[in-house]
Amino acid sequence: MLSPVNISMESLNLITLAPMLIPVVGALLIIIMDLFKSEQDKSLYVMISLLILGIDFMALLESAGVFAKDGTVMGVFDVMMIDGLAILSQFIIVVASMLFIPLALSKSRFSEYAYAEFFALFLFMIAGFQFMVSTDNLILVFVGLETASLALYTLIAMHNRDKSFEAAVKYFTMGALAAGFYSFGAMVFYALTGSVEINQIASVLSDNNYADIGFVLVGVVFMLASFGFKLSMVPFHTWTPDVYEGSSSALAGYMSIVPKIAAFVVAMRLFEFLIHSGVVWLEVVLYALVVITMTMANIWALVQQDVKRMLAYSSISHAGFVMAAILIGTTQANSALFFYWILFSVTNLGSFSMLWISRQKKLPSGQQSDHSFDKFSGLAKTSPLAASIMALFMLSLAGLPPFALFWGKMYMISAAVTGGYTVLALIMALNSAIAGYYYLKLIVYMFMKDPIIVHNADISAVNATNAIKTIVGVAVIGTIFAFLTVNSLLEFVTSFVYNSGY
Amino acid sequence: MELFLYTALFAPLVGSMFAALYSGSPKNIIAGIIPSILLGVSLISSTILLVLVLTTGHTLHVEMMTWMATGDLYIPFGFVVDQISVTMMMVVTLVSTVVHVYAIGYMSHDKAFNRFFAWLSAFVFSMLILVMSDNFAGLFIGWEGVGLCSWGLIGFWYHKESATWAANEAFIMNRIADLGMLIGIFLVFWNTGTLQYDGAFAAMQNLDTDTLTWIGIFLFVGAMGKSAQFPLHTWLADAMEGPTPVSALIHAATMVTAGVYLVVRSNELYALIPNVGLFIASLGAFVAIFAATMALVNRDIKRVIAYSTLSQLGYMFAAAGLGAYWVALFHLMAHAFFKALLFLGGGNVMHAMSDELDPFKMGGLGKAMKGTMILMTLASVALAGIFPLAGFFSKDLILEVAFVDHHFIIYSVLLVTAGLTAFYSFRIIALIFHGEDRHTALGFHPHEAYKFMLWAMAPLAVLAVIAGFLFKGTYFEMITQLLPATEYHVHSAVTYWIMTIGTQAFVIAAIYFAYKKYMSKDIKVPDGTSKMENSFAYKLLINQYYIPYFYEEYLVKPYRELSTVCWEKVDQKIVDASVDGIAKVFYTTGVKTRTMQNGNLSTMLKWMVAGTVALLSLAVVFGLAARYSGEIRLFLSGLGV
Amino acid sequence: MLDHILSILIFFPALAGVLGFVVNKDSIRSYGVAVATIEFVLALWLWFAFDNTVSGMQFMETIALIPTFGINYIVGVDGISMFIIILAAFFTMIGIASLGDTKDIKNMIITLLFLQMTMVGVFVALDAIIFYVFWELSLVPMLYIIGAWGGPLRIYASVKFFLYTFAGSLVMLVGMLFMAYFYYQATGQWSFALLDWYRLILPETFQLWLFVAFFFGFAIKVPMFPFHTWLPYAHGQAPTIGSVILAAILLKMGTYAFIRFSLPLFPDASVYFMYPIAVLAIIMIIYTAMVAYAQKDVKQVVAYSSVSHMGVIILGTFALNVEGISGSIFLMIAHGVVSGALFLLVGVIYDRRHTKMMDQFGGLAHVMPKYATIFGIMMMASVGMPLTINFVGEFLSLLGFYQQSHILTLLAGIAIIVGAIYMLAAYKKMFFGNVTKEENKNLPDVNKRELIALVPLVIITIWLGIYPKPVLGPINTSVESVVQLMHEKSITEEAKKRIPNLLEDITITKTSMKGAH
Amino acid sequence: MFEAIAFYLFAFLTISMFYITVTTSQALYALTALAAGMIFISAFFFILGADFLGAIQIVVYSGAVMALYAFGMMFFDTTRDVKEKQGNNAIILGLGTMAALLIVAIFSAPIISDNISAFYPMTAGAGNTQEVGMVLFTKYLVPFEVAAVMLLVAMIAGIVLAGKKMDISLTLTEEDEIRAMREEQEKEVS
Amino acid sequence: MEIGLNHYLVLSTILFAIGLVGVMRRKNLLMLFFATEILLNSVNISFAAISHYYGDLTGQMFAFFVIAIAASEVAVGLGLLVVWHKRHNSIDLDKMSTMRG
Repeated sequence: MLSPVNISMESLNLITLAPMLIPVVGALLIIIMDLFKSEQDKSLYVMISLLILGIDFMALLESAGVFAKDGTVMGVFDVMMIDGLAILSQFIIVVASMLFIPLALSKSRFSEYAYAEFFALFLFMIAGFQFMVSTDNLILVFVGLETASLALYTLIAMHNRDKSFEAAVKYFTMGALAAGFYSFGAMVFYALTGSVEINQIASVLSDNNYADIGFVLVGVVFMLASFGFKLSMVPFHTWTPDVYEGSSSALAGYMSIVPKIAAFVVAMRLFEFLIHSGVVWLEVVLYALVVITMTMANIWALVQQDVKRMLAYSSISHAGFVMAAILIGTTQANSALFFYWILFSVTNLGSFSMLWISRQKKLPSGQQSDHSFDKFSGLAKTSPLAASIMALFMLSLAGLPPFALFWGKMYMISAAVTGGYTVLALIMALNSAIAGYYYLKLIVYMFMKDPIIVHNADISAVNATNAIKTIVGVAVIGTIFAFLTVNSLLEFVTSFVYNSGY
Repeated sequence: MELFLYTALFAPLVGSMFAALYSGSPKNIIAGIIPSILLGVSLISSTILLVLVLTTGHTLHVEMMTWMATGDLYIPFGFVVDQISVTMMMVVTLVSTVVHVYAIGYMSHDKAFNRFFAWLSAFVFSMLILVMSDNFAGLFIGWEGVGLCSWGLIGFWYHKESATWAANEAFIMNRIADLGMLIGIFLVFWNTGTLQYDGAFAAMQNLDTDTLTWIGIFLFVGAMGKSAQFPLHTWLADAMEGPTPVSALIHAATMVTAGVYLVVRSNELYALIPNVGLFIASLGAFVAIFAATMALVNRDIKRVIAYSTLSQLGYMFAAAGLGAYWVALFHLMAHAFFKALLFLGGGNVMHAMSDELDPFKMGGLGKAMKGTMILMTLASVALAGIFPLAGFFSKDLILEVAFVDHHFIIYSVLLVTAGLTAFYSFRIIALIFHGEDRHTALGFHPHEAYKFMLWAMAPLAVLAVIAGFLFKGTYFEMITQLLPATEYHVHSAVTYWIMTIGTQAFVIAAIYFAYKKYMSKDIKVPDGTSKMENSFAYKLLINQYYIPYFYEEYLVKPYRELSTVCWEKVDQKIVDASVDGIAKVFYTTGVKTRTMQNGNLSTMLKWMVAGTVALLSLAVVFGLAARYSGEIRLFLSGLGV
Repeated sequence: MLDHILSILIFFPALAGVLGFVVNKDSIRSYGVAVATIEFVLALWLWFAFDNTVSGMQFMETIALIPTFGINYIVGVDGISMFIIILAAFFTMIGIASLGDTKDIKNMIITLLFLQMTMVGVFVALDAIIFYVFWELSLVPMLYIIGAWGGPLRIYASVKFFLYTFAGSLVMLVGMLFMAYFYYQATGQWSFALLDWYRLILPETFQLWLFVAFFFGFAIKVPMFPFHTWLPYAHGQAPTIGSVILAAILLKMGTYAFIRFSLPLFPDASVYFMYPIAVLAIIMIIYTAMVAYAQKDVKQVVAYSSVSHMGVIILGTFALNVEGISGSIFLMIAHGVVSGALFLLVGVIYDRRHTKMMDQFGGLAHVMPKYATIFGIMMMASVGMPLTINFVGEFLSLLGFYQQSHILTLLAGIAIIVGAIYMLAAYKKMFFGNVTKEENKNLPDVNKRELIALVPLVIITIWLGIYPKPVLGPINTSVESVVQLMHEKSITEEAKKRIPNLLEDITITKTSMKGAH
Repeated sequence: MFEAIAFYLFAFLTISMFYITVTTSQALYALTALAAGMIFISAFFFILGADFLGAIQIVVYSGAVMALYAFGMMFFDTTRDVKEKQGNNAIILGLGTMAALLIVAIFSAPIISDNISAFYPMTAGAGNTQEVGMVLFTKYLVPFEVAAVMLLVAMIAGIVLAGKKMDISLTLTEEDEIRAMREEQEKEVS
Repeated sequence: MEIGLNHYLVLSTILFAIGLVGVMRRKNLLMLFFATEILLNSVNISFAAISHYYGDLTGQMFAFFVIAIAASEVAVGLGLLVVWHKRHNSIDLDKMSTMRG
């Protein structure tokens, strides 16, 4: 017979659940509000979401405090795990969400923002990501991942035009396949170790001395494939440009940051111990994946005619760049990952916001797509400020000092150098040079060409509101003055990563 | 005394700058007169210095300021007035003054009168720097400075293609030699630690012969360029494109002798390396006869005189190479006087003939231009070396030197050259001033030059006559305080007399022959039909041994073509194309492989599965290899791997 | 104020540039000139306050930036960098002053002011990352200047310029990070401070690799053969002001960096690579001179001549002795002045005729005598006429390298021949002969505005050619300390032999020389 | 023995059902085969003693999911013959078999299970459902709740996407038209 | 003949491969979704088997959640298909390639 279970509330450590529960509650609140009075203005929901995320942020600060005091905390039957990685990534998730959600306050009206459900799903998605990163249980990872993904597919589709449906369907289908891969991978690990907790998996595997290396590798392959999909590693990346193009710029920008950091954290938890245990195969394969992803994505970005697609490929390349951190696996590299991603968020927030600001509902004649390069031709003449800001973000993405992303690049390459991956460091550096070309292409269009397309209105203002401008302003300041924050950021990130044992 | 030194040195500079102020404005006679006066001042100062050096034997050494100082290198602007430099200063200032005054008349109709004087005075300044500097670097300043001024003056009539071409040729050829000079200077510095003459020569006594030989060779290469020695001689004849006063001053009296000056100045070095000296002497002798032969047939007065200059420079080098530095310097001085005179006379003729230079088109000019005729004849006699004019004392001395030192080949070459010299000199004198009047038929109306121009030439004429017997003794006494005082005396008096009289007879015979041949009534303007003109020897000589042709065909053209190849083929097609190629590879890869993203969901899914399968196969290979590692190792060992 | 003069020098123009957005378009030129003049005066003040006898860094400032990772804002100036800073300020000033009717002049001037910030920054930075920041940042204004105001191929040229240099410097960045890592390994602390790195003695193999990494960044910037092909495009397409700044200052970053980084950090590698680099330098000198001779566009002639002269600078740098390095630094300044002036001169004729093809000219000396004169002076300076600024540098560079290799110096010396060939040929084509083209018959001579820019350059060219001491003195003092440092740091026999030990020398020749000063 | 027979029988059945699902061109067949395959899978669950799971499988899959699909089929009108343009089948089959073979090559080896310990062991005597409930509501309480959220998300998503409101796309409508539309609506309301 | 864990694993693999084939082969989105169900189901067999052989309940838990996930995916997937079908009257994925490159 089963013995009754006695559980004390203290041992549950419910605080570990707080940050995730807040957005869930918030989402429910929004749904309930919608029940009472529907068709309310989007600004209401944006503000409520912001407030909820603010509370979430406070809760995160709380758990950060706990972590700083006690180190890694397990909670709720050891399913929840609050360590440095979880906190850092949640910070990124929540702050990025806070910065992206005001983009909903666009001048033009778009379908998705007419739904209260949009904001609810948005918050659910955040909760899903938060669950995903703050556990080492593969089941919860899976469930969190799917919660977030399903919400995300819907958010994409809610943009409500053909391209966004197409994007959502593509994303969804491939996501389903990736989910299959994930479960298969998890099954293999479970078969090997009898556990679905990464800690346990690691310890059992090392007790076995990796005797069943073949099994391990099959599991790794499926995990790689599934996270490769999430992180858009070549050749699992094919959804990225289409989905970015299909969804609204605001959401595309969001997608380039938040889902990936969540996936990075899981990938880090999962692959790091394997690399450290000397699974040479993984090292080699990751090396190849990283290099191929960086390089090929850059090469494809070269030939794009649409800025958003170009940025999509560029984000693939950046992801490959950051994936190198997992390959290198030192504390510096893992810190560099977060460090890089924070700075990347700031810059990408800016560049996608700029695209969002210039989003027209009806394309003028001659313009092939929402954000074709032609559209920005001669922008410096019509609205120099917008052009300068856009150029700033492009330069930052290209890794030009002293703008934000340079510091991330530098630290990451340094991590590669320190970790003994000299050739990788060189490849990373040269890839930045290739990338320079397509970022420059936009600058060339804006500053060095004459306008090609006749716009009815100033394209830098068609969709601009003060809220969006504020966000852009934040991104601009963040990008330019990043060097002032680099030190504290670095200290903060490193201490969190180091104290989590990575 | 330093005041005189600085006055002598800087007066021409002031004059140059004064004239330069007017260079933008139309002709102003002041721009000619002031520089001439200032040069006179310089001449007087030089004379005072000469007197000082002569009477007291003291030399003057001043250091004006630091030029370059870094590391172990220390180069000041230092000037020295010793026996050698004061001689040169005298020659330079004297001839310059004369030429300046002469040029006021000669250039009076030229639009760019003012500019001319700016350049001319600048040249004098550079030349003075060259001869007065107390170190190699300062010498090099002057060396390049005179090159620059020579460029500006040869190309003075820059609208003429030939003039600018000649200017560039002169500059570039000199540059080739300057490289040698520069290397020589580097060698001196790194081996002796200094570039000051005194310090460097003192240190050279302790160096090994090989090093010294290299130094000697490289410095001499520099001298070869400036003094237009074979094979860098072609520029000198082409340089005659410049105004005649320029030819007189630069390409006869002063600049071209800078090479001789360098060798004389470095006598302590060359004394240590007699082999190089011998080479210099041989080259000098060769150039002497080589140039003289070309002068025999040339149909351009100025070019004939230019070749004669070249030939005389050969004499000087022969003397210097044989260690008779004072003799070389003496000939340099004497030569300056009569050659400048000759040139200026040539200038008068040119003026009279409206810039016509072919002596065959002249004839009988003596009637109209008595003064010029007398002066030029005097100069030619001096050049031919007839007693008691200057040429006799200086040139015959060189023959003696060669004889006494038992270099009989050199001696005979020089002797033959002496005959040739006389011949070609009087060939042109005869053609120009004597014989039938051929010019009237061609529409020329010659007239004598301005009086003051003739008077300006007078001092040179006087010196050409007296410089030899009057100064030789004094000069010897003075200069040998610094240079090796080698007396060259033929052992027996009989031999001496036989030699002297023999030479004189030979020369006079040559003159007679020239007169006889070129005063005849049958002289016509050659039209390329006569038998002589078709002979091989004539063609060889008139084409300057085909050397300019060779340079043009085998150096200039290939360089030009190679340059074009370098640019169009190498730079654009290889270097740049490979850079662009790298970029293009990336771009085309992008264009070709972007079809992977064909927008079809099925393809995307296939890519995902394909990626997984690829990874799987890698995993399986690795996994199986790990599982059966023992067996594999066994198998491989069985294979003997 | 003197304590912060370097920061002021760096950021004053940038701040002024930002404020410049407010200034009315019609008065922006005056504003620009005023700002640049103030900056120039500040730079002169720096010179005035500079202590010539001190060989180390002066006016150092340190502000912690990223202490955890060893990156700090450290700036300082010594004899090597000071004059280039002054030159940068000077050229910005006369560049802005000589700007004619340019479209979007406001953008141009603001861009120039930003460019000035980066230029000054590069030369005063004493922290590798700060150096890198300014180094890279300098690309952006230049990109804009070429790309927005350039000729028909401007976009190609500007992008090529940007990407080429960018690629090179990223390799250099990897090298820097490596260097910092070695420092970390040796001391347990991260540091990118150059003065810290100077103290680090690296094993030879590491030196070789790092040298190569740095080399890519520097060599492309210089630009050394075979990385030079961006330069003709950049110059060919850039507006006059762009070419002037590019040639006068930006190229010097590469050679300066060699002296600041490569030599003192990797003395053994410098010795090891001395011959290969010298060979490259010689190819640069002769080959590009030949290419210059084949050009039809006068600006390209000047552009290639720049490459050729940079070859001499490189050669002097790798002489690894005081004479050569001092010479190469002096030649940097000299080449800056002369090539800057030549580009300005080309701009003068381009403004009038809107062509740079030499066959379109001919006989210009008749119609524009002043122009011809100034051009002639600058040409002769470029050719290396003694008593002009270039000669001093060239002479010292070649002299220095002669100690290392006779035959290579002989080959390099061909520079003075081939240099004369292309320059004289170009001059002849443009200025000599008769005026054949109708359009050229009534060209106005240089006007006052242009003279304001050109005459000071002529004066500098001759003044420093005759009396280089005020510049050469401080350079020499600083270079001596660099050479001594290299000698002491070197570990291989070969390097000890090649790099002179100045302390030893003092007893033998130095005293006598010093006495003569 | 019985177990082996059952295994092979159901394995054959499942494989053939799923094979039909992916190959047939009749959507109805495919659906039916899928449902059958699912039921056969639940048989494995029962064999393996996971009764609760088997029940869930039948209820959720063969019940709910299949009903949804059936509904979808009707909606999309895909009951009749579905024409699919087939590309290169060789690649597809190749990749499929490759994947299978590769994994099988590894999976055919026994797993070393020395160090494996059951963290949530089955308790003798307790029914499967009981055991599952015990673990589910202690250890897997959080995932369970998250799954609930997930289902809520799915529900909202389904409602939103299939809802009528999606028929009018604000994204594609010009601002002026939207304004006009809104005014009209307000008029209707009032 | 003992049926071991490996048997189940191999069976699961084969089913998974069939699912993969279906995913790659199907052009009709609805039927493509069928194939994704096969993928998830095949894994469930293994989970149950492992759970059985190790005497550990985690596998069943995992399978349970997989079923939940599969169910939610169906809901969202069908929702997406519905909107698409409304506009295009087709659920053929070949018609869905407006974005490419």
